[in-house]
Amino acid sequence: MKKLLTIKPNTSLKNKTGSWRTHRPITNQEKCIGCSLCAKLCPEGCIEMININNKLKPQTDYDYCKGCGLCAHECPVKVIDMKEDY
Amino acid sequence: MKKLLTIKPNTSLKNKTGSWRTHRPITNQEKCIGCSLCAKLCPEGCIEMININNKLKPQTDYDYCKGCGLCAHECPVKVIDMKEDY
Amino acid sequence: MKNTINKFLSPGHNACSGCGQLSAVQAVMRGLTSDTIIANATGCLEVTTTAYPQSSWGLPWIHSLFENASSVASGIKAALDKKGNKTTKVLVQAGDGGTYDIGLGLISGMWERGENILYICYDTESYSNTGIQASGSTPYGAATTTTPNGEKSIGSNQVKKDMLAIALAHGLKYVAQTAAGFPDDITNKVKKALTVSGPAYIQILSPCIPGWKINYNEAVMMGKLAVKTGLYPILEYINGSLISSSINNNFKPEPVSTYLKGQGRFKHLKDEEIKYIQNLANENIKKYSKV
Amino acid sequence: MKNTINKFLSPGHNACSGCGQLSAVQAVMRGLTSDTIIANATGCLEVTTTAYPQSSWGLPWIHSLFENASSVASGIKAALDKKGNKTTKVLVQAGDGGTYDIGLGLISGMWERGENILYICYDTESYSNTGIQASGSTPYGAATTTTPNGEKSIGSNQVKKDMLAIALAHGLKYVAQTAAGFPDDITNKVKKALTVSGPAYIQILSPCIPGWKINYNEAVMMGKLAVKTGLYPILEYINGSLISSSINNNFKPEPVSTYLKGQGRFKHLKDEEIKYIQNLANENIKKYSKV
Amino acid sequence: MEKMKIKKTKGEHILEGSRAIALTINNIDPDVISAYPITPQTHIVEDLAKFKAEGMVNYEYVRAESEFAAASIILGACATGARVYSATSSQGLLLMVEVLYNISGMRLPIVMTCANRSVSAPINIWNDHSDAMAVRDSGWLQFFAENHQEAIYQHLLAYKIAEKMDLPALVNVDGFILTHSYEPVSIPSKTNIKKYLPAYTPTPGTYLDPKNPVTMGGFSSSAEYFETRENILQDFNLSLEEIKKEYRNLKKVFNFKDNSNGLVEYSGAKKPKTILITMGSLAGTIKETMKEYKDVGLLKITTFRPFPAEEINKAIKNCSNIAVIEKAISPGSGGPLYNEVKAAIFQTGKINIKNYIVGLGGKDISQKNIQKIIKDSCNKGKQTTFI
Amino acid sequence: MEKMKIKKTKGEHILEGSRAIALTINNIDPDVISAYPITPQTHIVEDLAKFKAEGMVNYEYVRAESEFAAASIILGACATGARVYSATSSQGLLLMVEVLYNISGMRLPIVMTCANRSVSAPINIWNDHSDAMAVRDSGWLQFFAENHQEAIYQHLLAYKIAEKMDLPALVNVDGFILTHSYEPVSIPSKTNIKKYLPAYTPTPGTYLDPKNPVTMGGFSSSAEYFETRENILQDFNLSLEEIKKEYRNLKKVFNFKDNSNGLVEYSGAKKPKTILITMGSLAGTIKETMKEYKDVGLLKITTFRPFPAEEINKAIKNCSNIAVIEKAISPGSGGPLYNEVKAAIFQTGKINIKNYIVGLGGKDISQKNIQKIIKDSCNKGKQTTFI
Amino acid sequence: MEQIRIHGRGGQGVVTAAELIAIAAFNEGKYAQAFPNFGVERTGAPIQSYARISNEPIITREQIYHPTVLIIQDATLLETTEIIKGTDKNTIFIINAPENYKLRIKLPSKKVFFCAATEIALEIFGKNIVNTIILGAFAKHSGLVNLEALKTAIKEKFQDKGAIIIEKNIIAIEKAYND
Amino acid sequence: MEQIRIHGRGGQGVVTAAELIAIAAFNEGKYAQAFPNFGVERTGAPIQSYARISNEPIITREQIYHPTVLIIQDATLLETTEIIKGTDKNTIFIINAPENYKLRIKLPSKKVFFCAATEIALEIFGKNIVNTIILGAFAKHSGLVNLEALKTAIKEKFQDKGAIIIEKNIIAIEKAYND
Ligand SMILES: Cc1ncc(C[n+]2csc(CCOP(=O)(O)OP(=O)(O)O)c2C)c(N)n1
Ligand SMILES: Cc1ncc(C[n+]2csc(CCOP(=O)(O)OP(=O)(O)O)c2C)c(N)n1
Ligand code: SF4
Ligand code: SF4
Ligand code: SF4
Ligand code: SF4
Ligand code: SF4
Ligand code: SF4
Ligand SMILES: [Mg+2]
Ligand SMILES: [Mg+2]
Repeated sequence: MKKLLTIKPNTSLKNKTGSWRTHRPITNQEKCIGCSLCAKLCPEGCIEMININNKLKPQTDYDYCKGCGLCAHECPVKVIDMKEDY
Repeated sequence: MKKLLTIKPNTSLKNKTGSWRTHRPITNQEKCIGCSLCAKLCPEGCIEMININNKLKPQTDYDYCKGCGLCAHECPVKVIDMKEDY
Repeated sequence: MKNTINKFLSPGHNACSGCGQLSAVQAVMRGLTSDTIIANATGCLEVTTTAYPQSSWGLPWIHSLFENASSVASGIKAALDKKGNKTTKVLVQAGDGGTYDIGLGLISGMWERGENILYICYDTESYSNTGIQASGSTPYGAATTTTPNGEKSIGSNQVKKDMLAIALAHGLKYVAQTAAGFPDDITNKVKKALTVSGPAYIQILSPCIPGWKINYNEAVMMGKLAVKTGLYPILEYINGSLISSSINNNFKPEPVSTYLKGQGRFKHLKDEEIKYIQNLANENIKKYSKV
Repeated sequence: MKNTINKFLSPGHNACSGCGQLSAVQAVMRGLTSDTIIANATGCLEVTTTAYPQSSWGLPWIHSLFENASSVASGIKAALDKKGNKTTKVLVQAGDGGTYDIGLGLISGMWERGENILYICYDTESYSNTGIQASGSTPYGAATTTTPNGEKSIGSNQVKKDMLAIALAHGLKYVAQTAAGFPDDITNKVKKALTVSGPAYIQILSPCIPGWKINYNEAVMMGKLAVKTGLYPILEYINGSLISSSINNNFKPEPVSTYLKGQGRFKHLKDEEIKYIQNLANENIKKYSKV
Repeated sequence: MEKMKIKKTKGEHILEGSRAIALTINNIDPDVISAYPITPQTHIVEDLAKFKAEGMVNYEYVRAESEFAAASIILGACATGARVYSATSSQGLLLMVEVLYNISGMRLPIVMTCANRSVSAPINIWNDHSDAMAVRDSGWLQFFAENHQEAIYQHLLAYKIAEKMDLPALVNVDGFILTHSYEPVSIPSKTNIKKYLPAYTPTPGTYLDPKNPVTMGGFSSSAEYFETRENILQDFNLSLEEIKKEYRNLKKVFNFKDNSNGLVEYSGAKKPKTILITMGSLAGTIKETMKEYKDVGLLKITTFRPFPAEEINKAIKNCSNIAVIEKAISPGSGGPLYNEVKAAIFQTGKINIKNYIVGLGGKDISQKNIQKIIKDSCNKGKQTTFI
Repeated sequence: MEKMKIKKTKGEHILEGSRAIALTINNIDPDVISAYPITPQTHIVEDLAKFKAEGMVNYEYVRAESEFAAASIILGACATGARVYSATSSQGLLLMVEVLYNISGMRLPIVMTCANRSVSAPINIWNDHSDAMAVRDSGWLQFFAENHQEAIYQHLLAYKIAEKMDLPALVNVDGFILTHSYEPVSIPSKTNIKKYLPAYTPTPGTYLDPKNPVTMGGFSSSAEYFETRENILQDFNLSLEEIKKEYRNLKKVFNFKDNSNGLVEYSGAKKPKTILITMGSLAGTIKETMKEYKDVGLLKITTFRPFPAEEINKAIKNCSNIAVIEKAISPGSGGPLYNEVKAAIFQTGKINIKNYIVGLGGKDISQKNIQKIIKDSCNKGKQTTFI
Repeated sequence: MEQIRIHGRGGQGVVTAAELIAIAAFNEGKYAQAFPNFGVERTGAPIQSYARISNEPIITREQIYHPTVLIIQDATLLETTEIIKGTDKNTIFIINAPENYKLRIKLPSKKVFFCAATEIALEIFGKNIVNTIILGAFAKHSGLVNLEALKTAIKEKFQDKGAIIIEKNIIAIEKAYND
Repeated sequence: MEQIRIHGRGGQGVVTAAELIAIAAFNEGKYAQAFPNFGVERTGAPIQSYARISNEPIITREQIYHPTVLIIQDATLLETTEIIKGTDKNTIFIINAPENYKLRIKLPSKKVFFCAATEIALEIFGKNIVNTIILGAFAKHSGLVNLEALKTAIKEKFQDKGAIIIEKNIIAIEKAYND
């Protein structure tokens, strides 16, 4: 009988693309103004804005972050640093 | 070896579509003003304007004329008559 | 004019008696020279003119499929280019089905390549060859075999696709619309289009006897009426600008009802729909007036 | 905003690090509700998000072929209609190749049917998935693997096809253009398009790392620059009228050279060609200024 | 009374084949229909459009701008859990090819009618089996009908097997010969059809549904692909038994009898010296011709995919000559049916088996032609003959 | 010196397969090239575009917006008397199907490369022969190459036979395995190719030419159509001899030797107990594996269309087991090559012939797999095995 | 088995005529079959159609090579012997032509019946649509279907065309039958 | 026959590395073969490629299951044993990592060579492009191709990329070879 051909939703979460990374974005939470831009632009969708002390701050999920540096490049206040990571 | 698949030009002249006709256009050459419209419109392209006494007059090739009556309908001076013909 | 019997399209073809399309083709042929190659899509024109082993054509002519005449023409053009042949013209002929619908993607590709090819669409407003099914060109309200009128149907409920606008969107240098019944206009437009360098498009309304449910002698009359009502104005665009239009100073529109009531395909229409169609004509008149 | 990690498109996909297309897709997803079905064409997006048995999608999602996503969407819509389902939205996602080229005929058919389907084209300006060959969207002068620069070639010698004009020629009620790097604009346009009844089209410039030969962190910058030079203005048409444009009162164009010189695909261009491209931008600025 | 009795046995209506099919499709109650016109399929889809215009039916009828679109539309609808239908022919089928392979690979139970016609070039609109043969490797079940009544039952069977096995099915009816002819026929009622073929209810999680958001058509690795293909081949093999079973069931529900088991139908001599093998409407002409022969039998292949190898082996066991009469060729290989039959009965060893290519492009096949074939089939000599 | 000698025998360059093909195509001097990109054909057409961009070649390179268009473009160009070329794969080949049938029916001598790949669904980009098999009835000659060098020679042969017989030809090269691999190869020079394959000069009156205005692709009656099809089948049969002849000729002109006669190539045991039959690059892996076996032979089918039935019969005459190892299936029928071989050797009668389906969707075929097949092929039992 | 072959021109309802015969015969309780032989020609070009009537199921599909009845809807077609191929001394000929029509070719049988269908058609429909009319003559001279069955067939077949058309056709067919 | 398997990530030139080995070997008069094992993954995802070198014609096409040499372009890949499948005590390992790199898995052979290719790459190219560099180490430790042949191969293969790129690569490869 037919092999199941459909794929369950969101199963790519198993694919930890963090291993692709050669550089790691490090966010200076202090200086971050919480604009969310990094979170909105990240191609991986792996930055979540979370509430820290009543302020929205980005939290990067390194399991998936490929280290492209887009967030760092676009951060309006340049508070994300790309560090070598391999 | 390959059978010839191309067709020689203008060979449909063998197909005498005049036999399809149930009505025959009869042109009153006298009253015709030689405007050529009938010749230009005929879907068969079977009306030729020929020189009769230095005037252009339509000549219908009944070998092909299907008797549609378009020429008669469009003649600006209504000098083509459709006669029963079968 | 001695050459009304056109050696580029001989009599003896099998089109319906009184066919508007064939009437238009005759006029197109008068605009060509013998240094022309034609690629023709499947459809009435192809089927009725090439019953093996007889052909009505006096020009080099090829039919491949329903949808690919434009690409075939591109290939012809490339072969001519390779030979260094700069004179031979390449012409595509297709029906509205081959143009608006199944062939559109390939036409867009051809236009994109910018090749010097003249495309002529004989617009019978349906798939005439296969028995009058609706095409993208079928006007609102027309009954066809796939959009029959009935309890729950007024005929086609889609409006006619705007092929001219699509052609213009492709940046074509020459785009024109005309109708069977205007033989000299057709011939002249063909001649003019052939002088343009780059792709050109001419669309010719071609009344179809069984398709429109009209009498054998009415194709030309209907072509003219379509123009006179404003439903199918004669138009000519050069480099994207409308340079001539039948909707000009002297234009006095006939009501669309004259046109609709003369055709079997529209005879089921009620006043409401006729009004809607009159509106379409009115919009055309606004849009295409060239005063 | 808690929901930046979007459950409609999970991480773990295989797109290039820094992919502009995927950045844009994230913004699109934020414009949707869970009551949406997606038909996706073959291309980078499909290939990188659905490596069996893993999928990044959290919405019902189907891929059939490269060219037919629009028709598949029509089928989905028809099935929903039959069920009396009036809420579920249908979305098509395709690349520029699937849109401008191989899929165009089927898109036209979908638009003609007037179905309530939102079509989103992620415009990478080439066939990214197969290794950066030229598409109908590839801009003049861009080097691709099928339009390489060389002794006898400046890269692509065709200008970009005007898909927006083609969409407008089909009478679409909502037509818009935007770019990766404008996430809120993308999200808002998607939301707006979904309120329109009838077909809608949004085209999003999606800088591609290997395609444009840019650094991993430059996709968004390039998207913004494309807008700032006027080469790719942000545009929005409702019922055929341009209702908003990035070329507005405050628009101060950057020279195209800034944009071109930052990309490997343009780096061979000489002043003459850059001038020509500057001209294209200038024409856009004229055409799309909304003051 | 007498009159009514006769009518009963020979069908309740006299209809054009296309109309008979259209009425049956309507009674099968599909959700979505999409098609593109092509001779000789046109009458079927025109009828379906007409029923719709008259407001007496429930299906959505989607106008397509090409066969490629039509096939894709029903693909999308079926993937959304709908029962769907389309019909095509010849060039239309060829244009659909990429979608057809896709549909079978996606295991969508789509049913389509093919009004069989030759394929271009040269262009020709009449009947042969070139179109169906062109998609013999596409992963669609294929049935061939001899007459209107069989065509109707095959459509029911096609839906039944398709939905049971998650495989698409093509019902082949000879263009013009069946689609444009009038003959007596019974149209199964909606109520009876419901008994045989209940509403289509795909398993949740196998179709597009916002409440159960799965991914369909994902990218597959080598290992996955390999498995998927093995799986489809297996399911085709399993469907052989299913077809027989469901054909028996069909006979029960619709209360009819014939010699067919759904896969093949044998008629003629009990101990035939020669067996003719063919598909489709030609079987009728052959049966008429055979009436004059004592030692000739006809094996009509009604299911071409899956290919009923075992049934063929059984049927030909004791005969000395086989004549495969078919309406298609594979240039550079010969008659496709001929080769498939030979492959199927390979283990039988030496038997005199010959191939007759007939009716290409609609060339009429007369009873005289059949007589000639019967006569020739006993001779050795040329393997393939065009008649 | 020593070094140069080795190089000579093993080819003058080490190249990617795609590059080798592209260089050869350029030397064949086509007039018009049109193609649409698809993995794994891309490198071939990218190379051809690159040569063009560098201004060192004479052909017109026409960018197409789909494979349907690409095939139609070369159709139009060929009908205008041009020598043409295209390349495609998988979905691209399927999308072209309607045009492919049209081209062969029009008897246009078009040559195309197919970088063989699986077909969707599910989508998968790697090698198998599903695409080529999908067009086995389309009226195209089909060659299958084992390695770069053979691919190159087959392209020359393909043009030669195509132009001689007015038939189109598909040269199959395994995607990735050949198209993306590097190995030593000799590229025939333009001058040498001219000797073997002079400029293409179709007969006046058979192509589009304003000086000789013929009609091509006209509508055909049943009788005409029938004749045309018979004619094409005959010409395919005739091309069997032509291929052998022109392959001999090819060896002469390009001064090489191999075991192939253009149709098939036998290698291995003189008196084999078991013969393996396969097509394409897999032959290499089999040959390597076979080195350890004394009683096994390999029959490599290099020409699949026309199908070399006679050659196969000759080759298998005295063996007891045959294993057909192939990279495609026809759902509901089995391995297409398997069935065609069985049909071809039907008269041989009982022989143990088994079918091994391998490598679908690019699944690697290891020498271990081949050993397993060799071992299994002597056993009775399951006819078809997926490995 | 009775075999009827009809010759006429595209647009004259040649195919419909065969279908009407089959429907009528079926309505009388017989087995029947009708099928066309289309060309690609349009309105006006010669075409033919076939009908069979039998008390046994009809299974053959071959074209009709030896017609019991040959119907000629358009006498201008009777110019070559091609058209009467397969006829013999028993064949019934029904020809649309006035009684005094001069045949240009020799027919093999004596059973030749003329019906001035065009005249009737022009009178009743104002158009040269002769297919139903000539069936009146067919019913009368062949006896293969009766007039009532034909009329029912017309009602069935022309249902969509409306009452007026049906009525006119019935008047016409009766006229031909009673002529 | 020598069999080389290369592991790395998309964008690191894994395929090119195998090709360069084959070209170099060929230029030394040997038979050679190279081929990729692509996935659909993009830049960054793990991929592998293969090369074979022999004095006899190479006809097999199977993937490399038992490599003579295993090249690891990215040490982060050395996390699972999947990657060292088929290696044994004779396998030569060439790993891009600094000399003092701590392996997380056990290798079956003693012939393990490290090459700080990333360091060299960042120094010379300013980017982490290690494929050519690590070939220097490959040439040195395996002895399967000589340095000159590799350099010629780079010149051939990178012809289109211009003199500067070629030069940098040659400098880099020499550095790795002489390290
Ligand atoms: C792929 C394909 N689909 C369908 C057909 C059937 N077909 C042939 S011509 C035609 C319609 C032609 O319509 P149009 O292009 O408007 O030309 P017309 O006959 O009206 O002049 C159709 C549907 C075909 N030949 N090929
Ligand atoms: C019929 C067919 N032809 C070619 C291909 C190969 N192919 C797959 S995706 C693609 C290009 C996709 O380009 P685009 O639509 O721009 O999407 P992108 O990958 O750039 O996002 C191509 C050529 C295919 N899958 N099917
Ligand atoms: S580096 Fe790239 S992937 Fe990582 S969080 Fe930033 S944008 Fe996302
Ligand atoms: S873009 Fe910069 S400022 Fe904005 S949220 Fe991210 S880190 Fe903070
Ligand atoms: S009646 Fe028709 S066919 Fe005859 S000449 Fe007049 S227009 Fe032409
Ligand atoms: S249209 Fe009338 S007036 Fe004009 S040429 Fe013809 S017959 Fe004479
Ligand atoms: S059907 Fe219409 S278009 Fe076709 S030949 Fe007849 S009148 Fe002309
Ligand atoms: S190739 Fe381009 S579009 Fe595709 S995943 Fe990479 S960056 Fe994105
Ligand atoms: Mg039309
Ligand atoms: Mg793209």
